[in-house]
This record gives sequence, structure tokens and C-alpha cells, in this order.
Amino acid sequence: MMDLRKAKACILRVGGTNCDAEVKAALEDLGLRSDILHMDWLEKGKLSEYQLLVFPGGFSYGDYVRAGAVWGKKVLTKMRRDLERFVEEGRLVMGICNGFQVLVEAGMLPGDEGAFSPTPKAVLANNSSARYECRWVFLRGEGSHTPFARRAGKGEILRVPIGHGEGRFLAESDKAVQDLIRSNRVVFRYAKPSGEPAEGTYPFNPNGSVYDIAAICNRAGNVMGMMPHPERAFFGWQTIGYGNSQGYGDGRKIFEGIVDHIRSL
Amino acid sequence: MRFLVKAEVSLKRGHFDPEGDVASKSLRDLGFSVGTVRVSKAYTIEVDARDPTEAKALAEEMCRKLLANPTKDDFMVEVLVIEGRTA
Amino acid sequence: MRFLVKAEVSLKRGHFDPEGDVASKSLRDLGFSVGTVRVSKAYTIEVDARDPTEAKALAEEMCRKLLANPTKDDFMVEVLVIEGRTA
Amino acid sequence: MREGLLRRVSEDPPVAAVDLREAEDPDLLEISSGMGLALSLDEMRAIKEEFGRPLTDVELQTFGQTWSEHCIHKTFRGAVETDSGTVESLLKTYIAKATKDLAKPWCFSVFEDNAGLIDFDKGHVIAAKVETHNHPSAIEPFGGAATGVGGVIRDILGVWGEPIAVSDVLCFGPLDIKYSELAPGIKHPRYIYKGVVAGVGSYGNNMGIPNVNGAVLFDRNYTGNVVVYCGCFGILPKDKYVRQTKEGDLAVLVGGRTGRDGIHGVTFASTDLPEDSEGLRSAVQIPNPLVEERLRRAVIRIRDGCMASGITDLGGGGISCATGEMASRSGLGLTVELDGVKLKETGMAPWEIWVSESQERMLLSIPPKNLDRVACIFDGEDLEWCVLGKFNNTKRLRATYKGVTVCDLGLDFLYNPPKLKRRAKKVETISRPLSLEEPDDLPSEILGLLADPNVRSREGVVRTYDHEVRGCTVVKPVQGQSGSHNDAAVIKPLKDSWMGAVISCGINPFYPDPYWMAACSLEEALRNNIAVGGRRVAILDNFVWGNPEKEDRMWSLLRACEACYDFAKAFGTPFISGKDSLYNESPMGPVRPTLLITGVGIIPDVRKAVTSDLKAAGDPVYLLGTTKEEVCGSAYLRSKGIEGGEWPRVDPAVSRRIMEALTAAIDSGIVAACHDLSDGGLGVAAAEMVIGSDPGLGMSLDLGRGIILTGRDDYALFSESAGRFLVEVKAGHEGDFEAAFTGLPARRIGEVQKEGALRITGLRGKEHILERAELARAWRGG
Ligand SMILES: Nc1ncnc2c1ncn2[C@@H]1O[C@H](COP(=O)(O)OP(=O)(O)O)[C@@H](O)[C@H]1O
Ligand SMILES: [Mg+2]
Repeated sequence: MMDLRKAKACILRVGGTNCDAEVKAALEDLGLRSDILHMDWLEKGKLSEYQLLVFPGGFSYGDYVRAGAVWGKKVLTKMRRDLERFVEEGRLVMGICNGFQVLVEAGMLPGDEGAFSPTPKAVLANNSSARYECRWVFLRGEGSHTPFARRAGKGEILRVPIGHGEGRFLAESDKAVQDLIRSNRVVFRYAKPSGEPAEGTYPFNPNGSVYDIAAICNRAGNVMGMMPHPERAFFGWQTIGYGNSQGYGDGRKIFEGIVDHIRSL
Repeated sequence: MRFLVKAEVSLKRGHFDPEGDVASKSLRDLGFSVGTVRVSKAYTIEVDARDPTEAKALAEEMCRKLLANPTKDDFMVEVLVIEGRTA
Repeated sequence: MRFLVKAEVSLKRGHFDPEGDVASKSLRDLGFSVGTVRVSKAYTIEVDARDPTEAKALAEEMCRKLLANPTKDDFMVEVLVIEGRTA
Repeated sequence: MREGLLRRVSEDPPVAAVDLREAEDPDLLEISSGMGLALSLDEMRAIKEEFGRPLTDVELQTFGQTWSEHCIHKTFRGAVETDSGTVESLLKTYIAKATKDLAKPWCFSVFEDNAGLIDFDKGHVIAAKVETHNHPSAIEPFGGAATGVGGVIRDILGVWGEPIAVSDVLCFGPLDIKYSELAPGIKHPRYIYKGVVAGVGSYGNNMGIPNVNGAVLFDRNYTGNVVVYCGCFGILPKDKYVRQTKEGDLAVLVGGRTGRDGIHGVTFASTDLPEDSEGLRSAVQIPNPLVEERLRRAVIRIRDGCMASGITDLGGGGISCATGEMASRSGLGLTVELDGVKLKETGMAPWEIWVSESQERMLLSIPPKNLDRVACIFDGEDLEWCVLGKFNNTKRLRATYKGVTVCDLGLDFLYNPPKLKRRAKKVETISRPLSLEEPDDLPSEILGLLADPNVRSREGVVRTYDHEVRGCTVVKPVQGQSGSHNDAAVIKPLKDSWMGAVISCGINPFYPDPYWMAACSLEEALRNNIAVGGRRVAILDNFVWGNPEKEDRMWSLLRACEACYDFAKAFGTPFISGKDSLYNESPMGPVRPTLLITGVGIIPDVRKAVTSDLKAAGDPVYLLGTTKEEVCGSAYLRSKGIEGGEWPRVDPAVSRRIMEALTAAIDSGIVAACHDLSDGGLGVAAAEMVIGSDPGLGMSLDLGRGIILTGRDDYALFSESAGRFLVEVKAGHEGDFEAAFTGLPARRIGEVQKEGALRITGLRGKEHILERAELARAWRGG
């Protein structure tokens, strides 16, 4: 059992990252100390101090070329070795929104072949509405084995907001999607208020993702990427009109899963 | 007749292109020896017109009215295909 | 030697193009008689290489490594200028 | 220009000089227009008289920038002659006067710095600023609007504020106007609309600052004059607000590179839009929010480390205005060495570097001992920077380039331009008789109004802006799956406090009388703020007017300012900042006088904030405020293309008491939902509440007798009388609520019902039912 006070999270940022502070607020509310570090200044070996690595949301490098692409490639040139070890040791990596795009562009997700695939095997393409969309969605837990879903199991409905222009998840092939489903790596799907999958209907599926995919993880379950922002639905007061405005919001469950996992180490 | 035209819209020379700048730096990070990079957008458009000249003129009008801003963009129009046959 | 290459990154055939779709609708709103519109991005890149063949190969590698995502994009590379002279 | 006046004084760098001593009046005017200075004859004469030597182009450009309408607010600070006497300064006589008279202790800094500052909690202040970016948006909608947002964010950074929210108010021509109706050089409203909305969204989203408030208006008048207001709000610890540049401190420029972009943006914003606007390439500004995001990080770190003595943004006038202002406000002088400035392009003349308005730059004054630490922060954020010079005690602004002195001006003269005199000629706004038959199909009138471009759902715009980033947005602009619209936004900026900042706006340019138009806008900004639970509201004014040299435009400006004073005083709400954008004229005519009032209030506990969606069947619903036959300029009449009748007027005494009673009711926890009545009146407000809720609403106009002062159902539903709210009160609390409103116009006119529909019983007992689905369809344009 790990003493949570001894654990630490690393929230990475680069120019254009902007959701780092709210992720820190969420993690620290649960007692997990968090450092926000600029990737350019990350020292070699430093990663091993952390139990969780977060790629937060934002517009890294202005979203130029393709959302997440530039940062994704920079991850490969700058910290590949350390990150490989980090993942292979089973430590947790989380990508939120732009962070999810980064994990995909770096080849860390879907994560079929070790820590990195040689080329990206999926993409978060332009929303099918061709617009940036900021709205609250219903997520349905798919019962994935990932620690991130420990508190949001199969059939659980979470209300959290999204905010992105490029969030339409596409995999390399239909077969690749089937494989994600079969191997239990679809963590959350966009759903209707009833809890049924959105089946592509707008706005419940806000971006046109295949199979209503909102979040996936790698085979081992320790690398997870999601388009929605759980850190914006952490406290009850963030959820006026969308949930229980007293107490806590649904997004907290994802962070609780992280903390539970770290404690259990 | 149906034509396929291509309208390419690019920032006028002299304007700094932030996207090209990011692309150029990233390519250098990846080990490529590159100088300036500039990014433009190309629209491939199916359009009805009487002849290639009209197709081209229409595409130019589309650029002026919607796809480009003559104040900051240059555009270049090219007729690619006429009724299924390459122009 | 310094070359100017152009790498055009476009959506794979069969992939839905939301931006093209919106452009097409807007053009129709403006009274143009257009069918499908597809949007691509073109990078005009100054690159150092020994010869045009290498310049082209380098640009293709840039596409594979950064500019295109194979899940959704195709790319096409063309050498435009060699040391200031049109290719 | 006349032979011999202009002389080259240096080849490298290229500097020219003009000998004004020889210049006659026509020459002076020609110099002003030839060099793009936009200075008047009086101003040119004043410069001529001051100097016994030739002036360099750099110096003349400095005057052109510093004395521009944009930088120094000539019209607002100048005198206005009317038939009944002279007003010494609109700003001093009306706007700032209201604030001075009210003497609120919580006004921390007003009309002084880049933004207005008011107390928040014990240790923090809120900064607020709203700007316009009309001309640039007309030329290049995306870049113009985006740099508008970028610019106003820098105003907040320029008072050491951490940006917590942005807002935008946009006025466009009708999206369906025919191309043939556009004057040459005017872009189609649809093109402008798309670009502006995308530009506003892009910059705020990229910066990670939530866009939480605003408005979108459509009118033929805005076809030639698009209006783009951008606001930004920030927070800072009180003790981190420093503004004491000292002798010996270094002037440090940081951020984007300096290029030819935006050269003459200032003088260009201060004159009419020329027909061949396409030739104005250098006026186009290309946004690069990626740089500003890093700038923000660096500025906040420098602030928190107490490493600087002063800061300001580079806006209009570029380096020339920023350095001049910082030196002048500190009673110092400065010699700027332009050599260190990082340039985007080669071959720029000194004057171009001096006045360039390239985006994403800030100026800081740094005590030399801190330079290394500051440099380390800039380098860490990958920002380019340079030291421009050292502040001295000369009270002169000097500039050198490649060893040549290109500018040497006394700051006292530079910052005391000749006072301008304008003339205003009284134009009476007369209400004309109205002839309109009462329609008998009320439901289709309601549906028609809901579909009106000025009324319909704003989701299509608002959802393209991230309003949740930073995770601090409590009351959102749109809410729920239904996208119901709230009246104001509530932000919780501090981790350890329940205190919220409440942001609202009011804008009513369609009421034809400038005095009442301004009064209504001010009252609406307050009303929106109160509706969600805000109080202690401070306001910002933003005037968008036509050419002030025309006497009729000047008159309406004067009248609007009078109203600003009268109603700010009457409501006890001080102005803390503002801005005017004049000369909004195009080949299609002058802009409709448009005043935006932005409200910034507070709420002690964000958990008590009220939203507009109906909560529980059985709750009583009250109408507050008096409904009169005030339909002139209303959405109802405009949708029919009819003019005439009376326009809304504000009764501040009653309105203020209603607001106070409502705030008390909200604090006591008995208000379940609240919506203010604005465009489209009671009918639209009620429909919007139903669209945004699970339950529905039944109301009877007859129950409003005594406060609904009309015998016509359409006027009762669509009048836009000011000062009104529709309030859902928690069942069982009717007594408390009614007691709070004793002696005030308030009636229980209906109740929340289970069925999701709007049921209206007319004044003569006729019942109408509108299903939520059809209301929503009309409103959403489905
Ligand atoms: N029309 C106006 N009404 C109220 N305040 C104004 C007006 N014009 C300028 N101010 C105030 O004067 C101060 C300086 O304004 P300005 O020079 O425009 O700032 P900036 O150059 O940073 O945009 C600001 O606090 C601004 O709010
Ligand atoms: Mg300023």
C-alpha cells in the first residue's frame, strides 16, 4: 500500500497548454501533490519521481499543423526513453482533450505495440460539425479494466463538458475499432440522457466519433486518453444546471480512480 | 458542364505565417534541415459552368467572396478536370 | 542545395470532410452552383538536399513523420524550385 | 508635398525631416494627410509653433499616434459647444463625474490605467476592460476580431491581472442581404459574421480564457459598419499592483516581433473607412495567440515574484505610445534604442518600427537588479525580448537608431495636445404615431419573434467559444441540453473563496432617442447582473458612433453621455473604465449610435446564483416592473418593419428598489429562477424559460392588471419596458416574496406547470398554448 502523501503527479505543459491549473486543483483536492512542469525544461530521469503523468488540455503549439501533432512528435524526440520506461513500469499516463490528441499523435494510444507505435494508428479528426463545440455530454462507462475507470464502471453515467474542435476519434480500420472493443479498451462512450449509446446522433455524440468513442486506453490500461474534461466537472459548483451543484461533480470519479490505484500500489 | 477547379489560398508574402513557423520548428526538431515553411489552403471544388474560362472565373469569384480575403491573401485558381476528363 | 518543395496533405478519399462540407454549403448560399468541396493543406517548404530526388524523398518523410496522419490523410509532394530556379 | 519641405536627413537608417516653419496651412494639411498623421489644422499649427526646428518623420508620427482619437480620446476630452452653452469635457462632465460623485470606496483604480480595478474580496481586485475593434474587423474579420480579443487581454495583463474571462458583443448586417445592395469595398455580412465569430473564438480558446458573456445583433445599418466589442476581466492580489517606474529602471520590450503589420492602425481607426479598403494591407493584423499565452505566463510569474516596477501593453501607436505613456505617467523620460527591437522583416524605417502595431507585445519597467531573473522567465517561456532603454529624469522621449537620434520630444508638450472643440446641434427625437392592428394569432407572433435573428438562440455562436476552460464558470451563458440562456455569467475566480464575479451587458441601439437608448442600456446591464444574483455593480461604457465632426452625431453623443451620468448616479453604479470608437462611417453611411454598457458585479456565495430555467411544477411565477405601451424600436415592431410609438424609458427610483428587493429575495434563498425581460418582452422571456426547462409555464396577463398598463395582448407580451423580471419563487414562500415587494409593481401572474408548454391567457380571457417543441424549433431555427 502506497502512502498517498508520498506520491506525486506530473502535469506537463508546453506553449499553448492551458488546462494545467484545473487538473492540479482536482488532484490536490484528493490529496495527490502535483507539479506543473514545462516539457522543454524536464530533466532526464525526473519522470521516475512521479506516479502519474498528465498531458492536459489546451492548444499546444497553437493547434497548428494538426491538434496534438507537434507536441506528440516533440514527446518522441525529447522524452521517449523515460516515457517508455514510465509506461512499461505500469505508471499512469492520462491525456485530456489536447492531451489525448498528443498521446494518439505520439503513437501511445491506441497502444497496441509497446509504449509507442511507429506511426499514429488513430486520429482525432475535425468534428463533423466543422465547429469547435463547448457543451456538456453524457458519458457511459464501458467497464474497461483501466484504473481510470475504477469508480466509473460499466453502465455508469457521467456528466462532464467537452470543448474541442478536433475530437472525432477514428481508428485505422474497422478491425482496429473491433479490437478496441473486444480488448475492453473503450473506456467511455458518448451517450444519450437515457444512458443508451448516442449512436452517432448529434449533439449527444458531439463530434462524430466512431462507435461514440470518448475515451480509450492501451492494452495494459495504464495509458488513457479522453476528449471530455473531467477536471471541469470536479466540484459541485461547476455543475450548476448539469448535476448536483452541492458537493462534487461526476468528473471527480475519474480522479478518484487514479488515487485509489496509487494507494493500492 | 461540371468542372473540377482548385483554388489555393495563401497568406500574402510579407505577412508572418505563425502556422508555417511552428511547422518549420517542429520539422527541425525532427532533424530535417528546412528553412521557411508557409502554409496554404487548397479547395477542390466541383462547379457547374459553360466552359473552362467560366469555371475559372467562378472560382476566382468564390475566392473573392468567401474563400480568401484579398487584403491579406493571394489566391490561385486552376481548372483540373472537365466532365471527368483531366483539363 | 536549397529546394522549394510543396507537400499537399488532403483527406483520404472516402473520408468525410466537414470543412469542405461547410464551404460547399456557404458557396451555395452565395448563389454558386457547386457540388462537393474538399479542403486540403499545402506546406511550401525550403529544404536542403543534394538533388530533386532527395528533396522529394525528404518531403515525403516529413509528411509521414509530422504533416500527415496516415489514418486520415493522403499526401502528394512536388518539387517547385531548385536554388531559385523553377523546377 | 511642396518642394523643399521634406528632406532626407539620413540614408541609413532612412530618416526624413519636415521643416514646418516654412509650411503654410495647406502645406500643413497636406503633410498630415500625406504622412497618414490624421492631425487637424489646429494640431499641426500647434506643432509648428512649438518647434523652432525641422521635425523628423519619427517625431511627426509620434504626434500622429499620441494625439490620435484612439490614444487620447480627443473628442471625449475636448469641449463641446451647443446652443445652450459649452460642455468642457464629456469624460469629466459626465462619465468620470458620476464615479466621482458616487465616491465608492471599493473603486480601486478608475480611468487611470489600462483597465478599471475594483475590490473583490479582502486581498484581491477585479480588473475589467472592454474595447472595440471595428475597422480591423471590417477589413479582415477573422484577424481583426481575434486581435481585438488579444488586445483587450493585454489590457488586463497591463494592470497585472490574471485573465479570468472574456466577452464579446457583435453587430452585423443582415445575413441574407443581397450582394447588389452592398456598396463597393463592403464585405458581405455573412463573410464578416463567420470570420468575426471564428476569430473571437479562436483567440479566447487558444488562450484558455473562457468567453462567458456577450450579445449578437443584426441590423441593416451595421452592413457597412460592423461593430466588434471585446471585453476581458482579470483578478490580481491587491498588493501585487505596482505602477511606480523609477529613474534607472529598464524599459523592456517582450513578445512578438515587430513588423509592418498594423502600421497606422491608430490613425486608421480614427478616420472613416475608405472605399478602397482592400489596399490597406499594412492595417491587417495577424493574430498569434500562441505567443500571448506564453506572455501571460511570464507576466504573472514576474508579478508574483515582484520583479517589475511597471507594465503596459502595446496597443495603438506601438512602442511610441507605450514608452511615452509609461515615462509620462511616472514623470520621467526615456531614450529608446531601436536597434535591439526584434524585427519580422528587414528594411523597416525607424518610424515604422516606432509606430508598428504588431500584436502580442508588452512593455515592462524593470529595476536593473532584477533583469537576470526576468530574462530567465522570458527565456523559459521561449519569449523574445530586448531592453529598449533606461528611464531618466529628462521628461523627454528620445529615440535613436544606428547611432542617429531620430526623435527628441518633450513629454509635457506631447501629452498636452491642444484641446479640441466640437459643435453639437440639437436634434429632437420625436415619437411618431403608431398604427398597427392587434393581430389575432398571438402564437404565430410569438413563434415569429423567437425566430427573429435578433432574438433566436445564440448557441450557434456561444458553443464555439469555450466557456468552461479554467473550470471556474459557475453560471454559464448557455446551459443544459436545451441551451437555455442565462442573463449573466458567474465566475468563481479564487480557490478558497465562494465569492463570485458577475459579468453582464446591456445594449439597446434600436431605441431612437439617444438619451433613453443609453438609459435603457445601462439599466439592462444592471438588470442582467441582478437577475443571476449580482450586486455592487460597476459599469463600463463603450461608445460606437459616427464622425464626431458632424454636429448631429455630436449631439446624440452628448445626450447619451448625459444619460450615462444621470442613471449611473441614480442607480449608484460607478463607471470604472470605457472607451469610445468614433468615425464609424462607411460608404453605406454612419453607424447607428451604439452604446454598450458592461456590468461587473459580485455575489458573496456562488452557490446562491440563480439561473433562468424553471425548476418545479407548482411554483408561483411573478412579474416585476411595469409594462407600458413602449414598443418603438422593439424587436416586435422591427420584425414587422414598423416604426412609431413610444420607446422605453427608465424609472430609476422604482427600478432600483425592485432590484434591491430581488437581491434580498435571492439571498434569502426563495428565488428558484429568474429571467430579465428584454428583446421581445414578456412573451419571449416566458418562452425562453420554457424552452430551457423540463416543466412549463402557465400565465394569465389579466393577473398583471395594475402593472400591465395596456389593453392589448400583443403590447402586453412584446413591449420592451425597462426594469422588468420574470421570477419563479419556491412554493410556500409567496408571503415572504410579496412582503419584500410591498408598494412595488409586482404581481403573481402564473405558475410553473408540469406539461412542457407555454400557456398564456390573454387580457380578454382567450387561451393560447404553445408546445415546448414548437417554441424550441422556432427559436433554434430547426
Ligand atoms: N469613453 C470613455 N469612457 C470612460 N472611460 C474611458 C473612456 N475612454 C477612455 N477611458 C478610460 O481611460 C483610461 C485610459 O484609456 P485608454 O488610453 O483607452 O487605455 P488603453 O490605451 O489601454 O486602451 C482607461 O481606464 C479607460 O477606461
Ligand atoms: Mg492599453
